[in-house]
Amino acid sequence: MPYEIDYLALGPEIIIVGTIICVLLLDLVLPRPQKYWTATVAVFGTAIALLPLGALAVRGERISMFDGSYVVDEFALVLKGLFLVAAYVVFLQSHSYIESDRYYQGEYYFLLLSSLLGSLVMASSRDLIVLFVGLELVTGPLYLLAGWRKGDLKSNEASMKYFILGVLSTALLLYGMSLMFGLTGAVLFVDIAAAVEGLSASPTLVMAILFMMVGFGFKVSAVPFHFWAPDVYEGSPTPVTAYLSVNSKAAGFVAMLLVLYQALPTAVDIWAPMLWLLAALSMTIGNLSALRQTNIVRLLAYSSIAQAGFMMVPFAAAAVSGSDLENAFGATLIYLVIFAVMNLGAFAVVIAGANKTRSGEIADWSGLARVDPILGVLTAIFFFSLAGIPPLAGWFAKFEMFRSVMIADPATIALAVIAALNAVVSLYYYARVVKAVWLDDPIREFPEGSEAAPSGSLRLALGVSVALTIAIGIYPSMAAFVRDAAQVLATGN
Amino acid sequence: MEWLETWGLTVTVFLPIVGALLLGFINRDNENALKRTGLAVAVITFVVSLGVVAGFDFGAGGYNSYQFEVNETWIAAINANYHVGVDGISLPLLVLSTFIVMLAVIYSWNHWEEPKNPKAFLILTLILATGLNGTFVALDLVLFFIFFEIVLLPMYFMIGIWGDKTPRKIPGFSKMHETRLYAAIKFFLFTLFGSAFMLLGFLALYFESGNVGAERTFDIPTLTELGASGAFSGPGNFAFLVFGAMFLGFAVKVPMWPLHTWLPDAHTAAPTVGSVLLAAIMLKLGSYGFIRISLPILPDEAVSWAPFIAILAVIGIIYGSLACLAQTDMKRLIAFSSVGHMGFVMLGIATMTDVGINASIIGMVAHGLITGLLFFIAGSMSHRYHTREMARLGGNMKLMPVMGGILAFTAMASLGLPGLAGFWGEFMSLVGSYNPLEGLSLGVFRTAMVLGAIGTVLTAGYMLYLLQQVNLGEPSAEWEGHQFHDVDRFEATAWIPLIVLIVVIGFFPRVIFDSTTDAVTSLVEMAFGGETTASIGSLTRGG
Amino acid sequence: MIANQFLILAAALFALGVYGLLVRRNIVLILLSVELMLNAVNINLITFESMLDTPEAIGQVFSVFVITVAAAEVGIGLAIVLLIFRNRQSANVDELDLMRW
Amino acid sequence: MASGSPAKQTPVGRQLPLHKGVIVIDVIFADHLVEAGTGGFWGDTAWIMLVTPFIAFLAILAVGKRLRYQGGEIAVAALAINLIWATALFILNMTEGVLDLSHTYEIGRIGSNLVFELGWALDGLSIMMYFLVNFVGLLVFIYALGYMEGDRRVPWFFAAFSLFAGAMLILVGAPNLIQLIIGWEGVGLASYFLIGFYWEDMENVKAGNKAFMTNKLADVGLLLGAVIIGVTLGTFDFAALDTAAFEQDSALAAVAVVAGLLLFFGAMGKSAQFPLHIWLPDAMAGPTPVSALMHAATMVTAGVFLMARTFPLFEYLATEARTIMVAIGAITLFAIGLLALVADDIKKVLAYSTVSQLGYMMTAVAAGGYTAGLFHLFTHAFFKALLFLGAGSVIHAVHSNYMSDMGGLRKHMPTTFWTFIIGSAALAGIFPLAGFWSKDEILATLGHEGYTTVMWIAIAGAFVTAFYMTRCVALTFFGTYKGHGHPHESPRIMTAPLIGLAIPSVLFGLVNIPGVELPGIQNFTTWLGIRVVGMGDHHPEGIDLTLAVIGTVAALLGAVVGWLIWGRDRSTQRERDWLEVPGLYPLLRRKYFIDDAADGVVALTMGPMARLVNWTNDYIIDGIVNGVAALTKALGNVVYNGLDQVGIDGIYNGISAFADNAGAALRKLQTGRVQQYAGGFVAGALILVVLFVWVV
Amino acid sequence: MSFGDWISEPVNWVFTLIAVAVLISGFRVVTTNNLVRAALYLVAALAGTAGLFLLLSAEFVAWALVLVYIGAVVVLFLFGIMITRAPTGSDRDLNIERKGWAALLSLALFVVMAWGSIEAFGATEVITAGTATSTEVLGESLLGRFVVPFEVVSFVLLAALIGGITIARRDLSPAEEDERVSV
Repeated sequence: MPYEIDYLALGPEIIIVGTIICVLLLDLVLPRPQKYWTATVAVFGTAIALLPLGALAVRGERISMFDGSYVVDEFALVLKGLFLVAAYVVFLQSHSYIESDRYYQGEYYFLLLSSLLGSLVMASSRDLIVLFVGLELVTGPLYLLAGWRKGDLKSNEASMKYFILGVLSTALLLYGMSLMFGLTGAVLFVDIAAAVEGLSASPTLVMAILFMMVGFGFKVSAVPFHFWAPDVYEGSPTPVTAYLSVNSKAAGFVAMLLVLYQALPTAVDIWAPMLWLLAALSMTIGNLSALRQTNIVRLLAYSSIAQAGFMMVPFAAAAVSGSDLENAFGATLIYLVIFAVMNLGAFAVVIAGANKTRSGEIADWSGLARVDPILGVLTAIFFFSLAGIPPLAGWFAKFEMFRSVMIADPATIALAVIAALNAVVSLYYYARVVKAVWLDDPIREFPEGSEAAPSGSLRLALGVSVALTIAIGIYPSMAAFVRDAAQVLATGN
Repeated sequence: MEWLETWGLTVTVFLPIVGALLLGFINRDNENALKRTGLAVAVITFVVSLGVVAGFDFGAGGYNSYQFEVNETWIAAINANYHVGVDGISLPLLVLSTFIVMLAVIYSWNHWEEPKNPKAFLILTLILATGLNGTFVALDLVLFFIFFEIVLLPMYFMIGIWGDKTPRKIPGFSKMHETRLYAAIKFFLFTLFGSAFMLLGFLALYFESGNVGAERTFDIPTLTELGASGAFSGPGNFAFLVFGAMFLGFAVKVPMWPLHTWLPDAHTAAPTVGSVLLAAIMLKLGSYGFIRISLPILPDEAVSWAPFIAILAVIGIIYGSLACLAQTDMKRLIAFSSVGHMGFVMLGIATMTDVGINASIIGMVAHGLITGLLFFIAGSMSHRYHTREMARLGGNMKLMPVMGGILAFTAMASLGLPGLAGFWGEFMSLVGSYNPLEGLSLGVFRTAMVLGAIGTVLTAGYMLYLLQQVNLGEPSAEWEGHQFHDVDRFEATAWIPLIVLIVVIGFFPRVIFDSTTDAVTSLVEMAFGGETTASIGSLTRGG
Repeated sequence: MIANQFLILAAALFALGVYGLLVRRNIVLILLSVELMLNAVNINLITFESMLDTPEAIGQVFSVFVITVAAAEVGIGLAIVLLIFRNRQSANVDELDLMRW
Repeated sequence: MASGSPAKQTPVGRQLPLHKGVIVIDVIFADHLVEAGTGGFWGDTAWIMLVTPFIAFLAILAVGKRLRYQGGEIAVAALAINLIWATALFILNMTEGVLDLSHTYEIGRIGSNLVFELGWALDGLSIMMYFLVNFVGLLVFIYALGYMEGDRRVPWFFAAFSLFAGAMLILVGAPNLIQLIIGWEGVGLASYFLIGFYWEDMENVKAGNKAFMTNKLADVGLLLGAVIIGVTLGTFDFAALDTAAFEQDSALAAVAVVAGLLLFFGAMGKSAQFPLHIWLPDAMAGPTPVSALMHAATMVTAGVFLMARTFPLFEYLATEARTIMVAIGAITLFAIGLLALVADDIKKVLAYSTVSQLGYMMTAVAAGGYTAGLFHLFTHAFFKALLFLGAGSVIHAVHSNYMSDMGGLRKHMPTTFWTFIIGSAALAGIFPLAGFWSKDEILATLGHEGYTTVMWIAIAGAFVTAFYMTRCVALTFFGTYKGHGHPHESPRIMTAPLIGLAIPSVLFGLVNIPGVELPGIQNFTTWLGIRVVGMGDHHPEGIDLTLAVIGTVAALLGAVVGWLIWGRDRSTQRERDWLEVPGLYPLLRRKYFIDDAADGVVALTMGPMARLVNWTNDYIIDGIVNGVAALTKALGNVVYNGLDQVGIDGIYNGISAFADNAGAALRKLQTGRVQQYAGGFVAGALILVVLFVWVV
Repeated sequence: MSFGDWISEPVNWVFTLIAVAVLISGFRVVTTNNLVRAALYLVAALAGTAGLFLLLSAEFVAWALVLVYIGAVVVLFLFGIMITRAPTGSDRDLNIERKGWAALLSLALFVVMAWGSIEAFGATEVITAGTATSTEVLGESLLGRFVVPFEVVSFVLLAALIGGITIARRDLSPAEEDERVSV
C-alpha cells in the first residue's frame, strides 16, 4: 500500500543526507590543503537543517507517517533542534582540533554527520525497528571516531572498548526487543502499549524491559553500565568525547523516554523501581568516583555519569510515586538541554586548555588563569554551572530536577535527599578544577604559544555555549518551552 | 521620587553587577580608574539605598505590606516572579549592606592582599554586593535562593585567591593544607549543603501552596498569608520536614552550633575585606531568612522548633565565648566571637516575640558594624605586623595609639557595653527570653536567659583578654626600631562612620527600632496571633 | 513444534556468546561470539514471527535488519582489529589497559 | 494621687504632672505634708551636668596635649560648671524640695509600650548624689592637677577621669533602669581604664581586668533584675517601680524577692560587698586620685545608690530578701575591716576601710535605713576622699606606698597631717565629726529594726575602724622617718583640696542631727526622702544617748588601744613588725611588760584572726575567683581544641575524607580490562533481573 | 502436550538434530583453541540456524543468512584472521584465566532466560512448515512501511564501509598523499 510522505517533515534528515553526500564528494575532489571546506559544508548544512525545524514549529501540527512509526511532533522537533545545535557546536570545536593533527577531515565529518542523522531519525521513531536502526546509526560511526587518533594507543583502546561493550549492549537490547515483540506481537509503540496493558507482569516482560533498558543505560552511561565511559572519553579525540557525552547520551535518553513513556506507560510499576535504582546508583557512584580523578576528561566522564543519574531522577521519582509524569518529563528534558549546553562549553574549555597546557592532567592546569584569565573565567562559569550554582544555567536544571521530585512519597523523598547530597559532593570536584585554574600556583612553565588565543571556530563555540549558559541561568523561561514538548510526549499524543 | 518608587530597589541590587561589568572593560593596569569606578558604583548604590530610606513610609501598616514593590513575571513556567520590595525589617539590613560594601571599597583602596589584582577583587566585591542586596529585598523564594547562592562564588574566590596562604594541619586530614584552600572549599560545601536542603524546603512549600491555595507559588507574601491562615500546619509531618530543611539552609549561614565550623576557618583565611563582608552582612542572610521566611510561613512549626533553636543558640553563645578564650590568633578569636553574638540573635528569634525579633534585628545590625570594624582593624594590624599571633603582638597602644584606641573602643562595643550598639541586641534578647511567646516553655527560655547573661560575662572575658594581649603591656622586643604607620586616611574614612554609628545606635536605637518595630509587631501578631508586648507589664495592662 | 524449543536454543546460543565474549582474548574471537548472540536474537525473532504470524512479517523484517547491522558491525570490528594490530602487533584485548582508574 | 487607680494605668514618672508647679506628696509623712518644686531653671537645665563631662572627654582627647595642664583644666572646668547646678539644686532641695521626673526622652520603643528613655531625675536622692559627685569630684580633679604633673599620658588620664565622673552622673541621674545600666557599665569601663592606667605593667592590666570582670559578673544580677522588673512592669522607670512597690502591685510582688536579690547581687559587685570585694584592693593600681574618687563618690557608692534607688521594692515587697543582704553587709563591715590591720600599703588600709564602711551603708539600707545608709554614704564620701588625697600627698612626698617607709611625717607636712587626722577621726566616728552622726544613725536604725546582733557587730566594727586608723596615722605621721630623701609638704594645689574636704568632714554631720531642725532648711531626712512615694523608713526622733555613748566609747577604745600599741615607741616602731612577723614576738614581749597584755590580746585575737581572714581572702575567695578564671580558660581550651577542632570539625572532615576514600575505592573497579567491564555489565543486568523478577 | 507426542512428530527429530549440531558448533566456537576452526564452527552454527529458519518457513531470511554470513561475513573473518597473522595452528592461550566466573555468569543468564521464556510461552505452538511467508510480503513491508529504517541501515553500512577503510588503512606520508592525488 502507498504511504504518503511529508517531505518538509523529513526536511532536516534530507538536508543532512544532502550534506553528507556533499562532504563525501568534496572530500573526493579537494586536495589536502583545501579539505577544511568539508568542515565548512558540514557546519552550514547543520545550520540549514535547522530551518525546516523552524517552519515545522511554526506549523506546529503533528505529522505521523508510515502507520505512525515515524512521527514529527514538538517533542521530535525540540530534540532534533537539540541534536543539530549540539552537533553544530561540536563541529565548531572539531575544526581546529582536526586540523591541528593529521586526521581524515572528510571522513571525520562524514561519520559525525551520519551519527547526527541517526539521532535525528531516533527523535522521530515510534517503532522498535526504526529506533534500533537509528540507534545503530548513532553508535556505529562513533566506534570508529573513538579510534580516530590512529597513532594513539589510547585512542585505539578506546574505540575497542567502546565497540565491544557497544555490541554487547546491542545484543542485549535486541534480545529484549525480540522478547517484547514476542510478547506483544508488535513493534509499533502504540500497539505495544495496547498489548502490554493486557499482559500480567510476567518475568519475560520484566526481562524484555530490563534488557532494553540495559541497552539504553549503556548509551546514557548509567551505573552499572558505565564502565566504558571514562576510558572511552579519555581516549577519544576531545570533540568526539563532547559528542559522546552530549548527543549520544541524549540519544540514549530519547530512546529510553520514548520506549518507557510511549510503549510501556502501563508497565510503569516494573520499570520505575529500576529507574530509581539506576538513578541513585549513577549519581552516587559517578560522583564518588569523580572525587579522585586527576585527568580532567575522566573527571568529566564521571561527572556525566552522575549527571545522567540526575537526569533520571525526575521520571524515576514521578514513575515510582505514579504522579505527574508530564512534569517529570519536562524536568528531564530541560536538564538534558541545559546539560548539553554547559557540557559542550566545558569540553570547549578542555580543548582550549589542552591546547595551552598540552596536558589533560588537572595538576598541569594549575595557575592557567594567570596566563589566560578569560579562559579561567570560562572554566569557572562552565564547571560551576555543572555544579548547579546560580545564576548559571545549571541551577535551573537542578532546580527543575528537585522540583519534580518533591512529591510526598517516601521513596521519592529518599531520592531527593540522595540527589541533594550528591549535588553537594559534585561541587567538590567541579570546584577542584576551578581551584587548580585560579587558586593554585603553576607547577611548571606553560609550553610555548600558550598565550595564543584559541582559533576562531573554537571561540565561536565557546561564545555560543557561554551565552546560552548565562542567558538560561538568568532567564530560565528560555529553557522552559521544552516543557511543551514534554507534555506532548507524556500525554501520549 | 516616582522613578525611585519603581526602580529604587532594582538599581540598588543590580547597579553593582553592572559596575562589575564596567570594570571588566577597564585595563587591569589602570588601577586608579578601576578604584574610582568601583567606588563610584558603591557610593551611588549607597545613595540610592538612602533614597529608598528617604522615600520609605515608616508609618505604613501591617506585616506583609511592602514598599518599593516590583513584581514582574520571570519564570512563567513555574510561576516564579521577579518580586522585590522592602519593609521595616529588611530596610536596615539593606542599607547596612550597601553601606558596608562602600566602606569596604574605600578601605581596600590601599590594602591589597597578595596577589594584588585590584580589578578582579573589585569585580568580586561588586558581584557579592548584588547578591547581598538582592537577598534582602527578594520576595520570591526562587529569587531569594538565587541571590542567596550568588554570594557563594565571589566569596569562594576571595578566600581562595587572596586568602591566608600559611599551611595548617587540618584535623581529620593527614597532610597540611593551605588555610585558604581548605577554608574556601569548606565554606562553599557547608553553605551549599545547607542551601540544597533549603531548596527542597522551598519546593515543598511551592507544591503545598498549590494544594492549599489558589495556585502553586513561590511568592513570599502569598505564602505568608497562607501560613498565617494556618494552611501549612495541617496534620502530618509536612511542616516539620520543610522547616527542618530550611533550618539547615539558614542555620549553616548564621551559623548555629554545631554547623559553625566553617566560619572560623573562612574568617581567618579570608582577606580583610572578605571577612568584613562575611561577618558584617553574609551571616545575616541566615537569620534574616528565619525572620522573613521560616517564621511567618510556618508559624506553628516555628513555635514547636523554638526551644530547640533557643538551646542551640545558647550553646552557641557559651561555646563560642569559651572557644574564643583558647585562641592565639587574633582574627580567629574575632571569628569565634561571631558565633557567640549570632547566638544572641538566634536566641532573640527563638523567643518569637516582637521584643526578641527586634532584638535580633538590631543585634544583626550592631554585629555587622562592630565585628566589621573589628575585622578591619585586625586586617590593618596584620597588614603592619605581618602576624596575627597575639603572643607576638602586645603593647600596640604604644606603637599605634590611635589604632589601639579604636580597637579598645570596638572591643568594648563588642562585649555589649551599654551605650554602644552591641548592648541592645543582647539585653533585649534577654528581655525577650524572660517571657517568650505564650505556650513556649518558660523553663527552657529562662534558663537560656540566665546562660545568655553569663555568656555576656565570658564575652567580656575574651575581649579583655584580646585587649590585654594585643594592646597593652610592653611591645615585644622583635618590634624594636620598626616604624609603624598609625591609622592612615583611608582606614580613617572607612572606620569613623562605623564608630559614629555604633555610638549613635547605642544611645539612640530608635534609628533601627523606628523602622523595625511596626513590621515586627505586626509580623508577630499575624504569625503567632495576639500581640506580645502586651504580655509584658502588669501596670500597663492595668495591673 | 512449540516455540520454547527454539527460544531455549536461542537462549543457549546467547549464553554461549556471552561466555565467549567474556573469556576470549583475541578480538576476532570475541566478534565471533557476538555473532552468536545476534544469531540467537534472530532465532527468537523468526520463532515469534512464525508463532504470531504478523501480517507484515515484522519479525522477519526485523531479523533482516539485524543481519544487516550485524554485518556492518563485523566490518567496523575488523577495522578496529586491524588498527590495533597495526599499532601493537597483537589482537589481544586484555593487553589493552592503558586507561584505568 | 499616686495611689489613685488612673495613675496605675501608666508608669507614674512620666504621667504625673509633677513638673506643673508645686505639687503635694501626701505619702511621705503621715502627719504633715511636704511641698516640692521642680527646681525651675536649674531643674530644666540640669542635663548640663550629665553632658559636660563627655564634652570634656572629647575636648581633652582633641586638644588636651597643647594645654598647660594637658587638659586637666578642661576637666576641672567641666565639673566646676556642674557644681554650680549641683549646688543650686542642692540648696533648692534643702529649702523647698525638688521633685521632677518628667525629664525623660524616648530613645527607642518596641511595639506598643516597651519604651527606652534617657533623661535626668530630680529628687532627693539624685540631687544629693549630684552634689556629692560634683563637689568631691571637683576637689579631686584639682588635686590631680598637681598630683599628675609630669606623669605619662596626662591627657588620657583626665579624659578617662571625666568619663568616670560623667558615667557616674549618668548613673545617679538615671530616671530608669536602662540609663542606670548605661552609667553603671560606663563607670566600670572608666574604672577599667584608670585602674589599668599604667598598662605597661601587666600587673596593673590584670588588676583592671579583675575589677572589670568582677563587676561584669555582678552586672549579670543587675541585668537580669532589670529584665524581670522591666518585663513585669512594662517599663523600666524607677517612678513606676516605686509606685508599684508602694501599692503592693501583685505582679511585682510575685517576682520581688528574686528581682531584689538579683539587683542586690549587682550592687555587691560595685559596692565591693563580701565576697565580691576582691577587686577593690587591687584597684589601688591606679593613680591615687583615681582611688580617691572611686572610693569616695563615684564607683563604690553606686551599689548603695542602687539599693537606695530601688528602696521601696525592698521596703514594701522584698522584705524576705533583707536578711541575706544584712548578713552580707555585716560580714563585709567587720571581716574586711580587720584586714586593714595587717596591710602595710597605706592605700590598702584605706581600701579595706572603705569596704567595711560600704558594709555599714549596705547593712543600713538593707535593714531599712534608707536615710541612715545614705547619710553615711554622704559623710563618708568627704572624709574618705580626704584620707585618700592625704595618703596620696604622703605617697607623693615619700614615693612609696608602704607605711614601713614612712613615719614622723607630721613635722614635714603639717597640712596633710592635720587634715588626715580630721579625716581619720571622722572615719572613726569621733564626736562631733561627720562620721559620728552617720554611724550613730546607722546603729540606731539597726537597733530599731531589730537587728541587734548586727548592731553589736557594727559597734565592734567601729572599734576596729578606730583601731586601724590609729595604727595608720601613727605609723605614717608619728615616729621616725624611715624612707629615703627629704619629704616635704605637697604644693598648694594639692593641699587646698585637702582643706576643702576637711571642712565638710567636720560640718556635714550637722545637717542630720535627729530631732534638730536647722533654721530655714529642711532636715536631711526630709529632703532626702523626697521621692514619688514615701520611703517609709525609721527616723530616730532624737539622739539615742546610750547608743551614741557606746559607739563613741568603742571608737575611742579602739583609738586608745591602737595608740598604746603603735603610739608608744616613737623612735623605731619595730613593734608593728610582730603583727606580721611572729619571730620577733618573744623578744618584744620580754622588752615591754605593759605591752604584753595588749600584745597578748592583739596577738591572740587580732593577729591570727586578721591573718586568718586575710588568708581566707587571699587563698579561698581570691583562689576561687582565680580558680574560676583559670577553669574557664581551661574549659575554653577543652571546648576549642578538644571538642570543636577534633570533635565536630573532625566529624565533618571525617565525612569528607570518607567520601574521598570511597572514591578511591570505586576507582579500583575501573580495572581497564574490557572483559571485566563486560562481566560487570552482564552481572549488573542479571542482578537487576533477579532483583525485579523475584525480589520486587 | 506430553514429551511423548512431541517426540512423535518427525519434524521435531529434525529439529533436535539441527539443534544439537548448532549447540555443539556454537560451543566449539567459544572453546576451540584454533582461530580458523572457530570461524568454521561459526559457519556450522549459522548453517544450522538457517536450517531452523527453513523449519520455521522463513526461506528468505534463511537464504539471506546463508548469503550474508557464510558468503561474506565469515570470509571477512578469515581475512581478518589471516591479516592479523594469528597462529592458524592450535594455540593454548586464546582464553583468559579464571573462566569459571564467566561460565557461571553465562549459565545463570541461560537459566534465567530459559526459565523466563518457559514461564511466558509454555507450550505455545508455532505454525508448522508449509505456509511459507512469501518474499513479496517481505519486500512490501521492507520498502513500504519500513522504508525509513531501510534507508537508514544503508547509511549504517556506508558508514561502516568508509569509516572502516579509513581506520584500517595504513596512513600514507604526506608525500605519498600528494603524489596519489596528482596521479
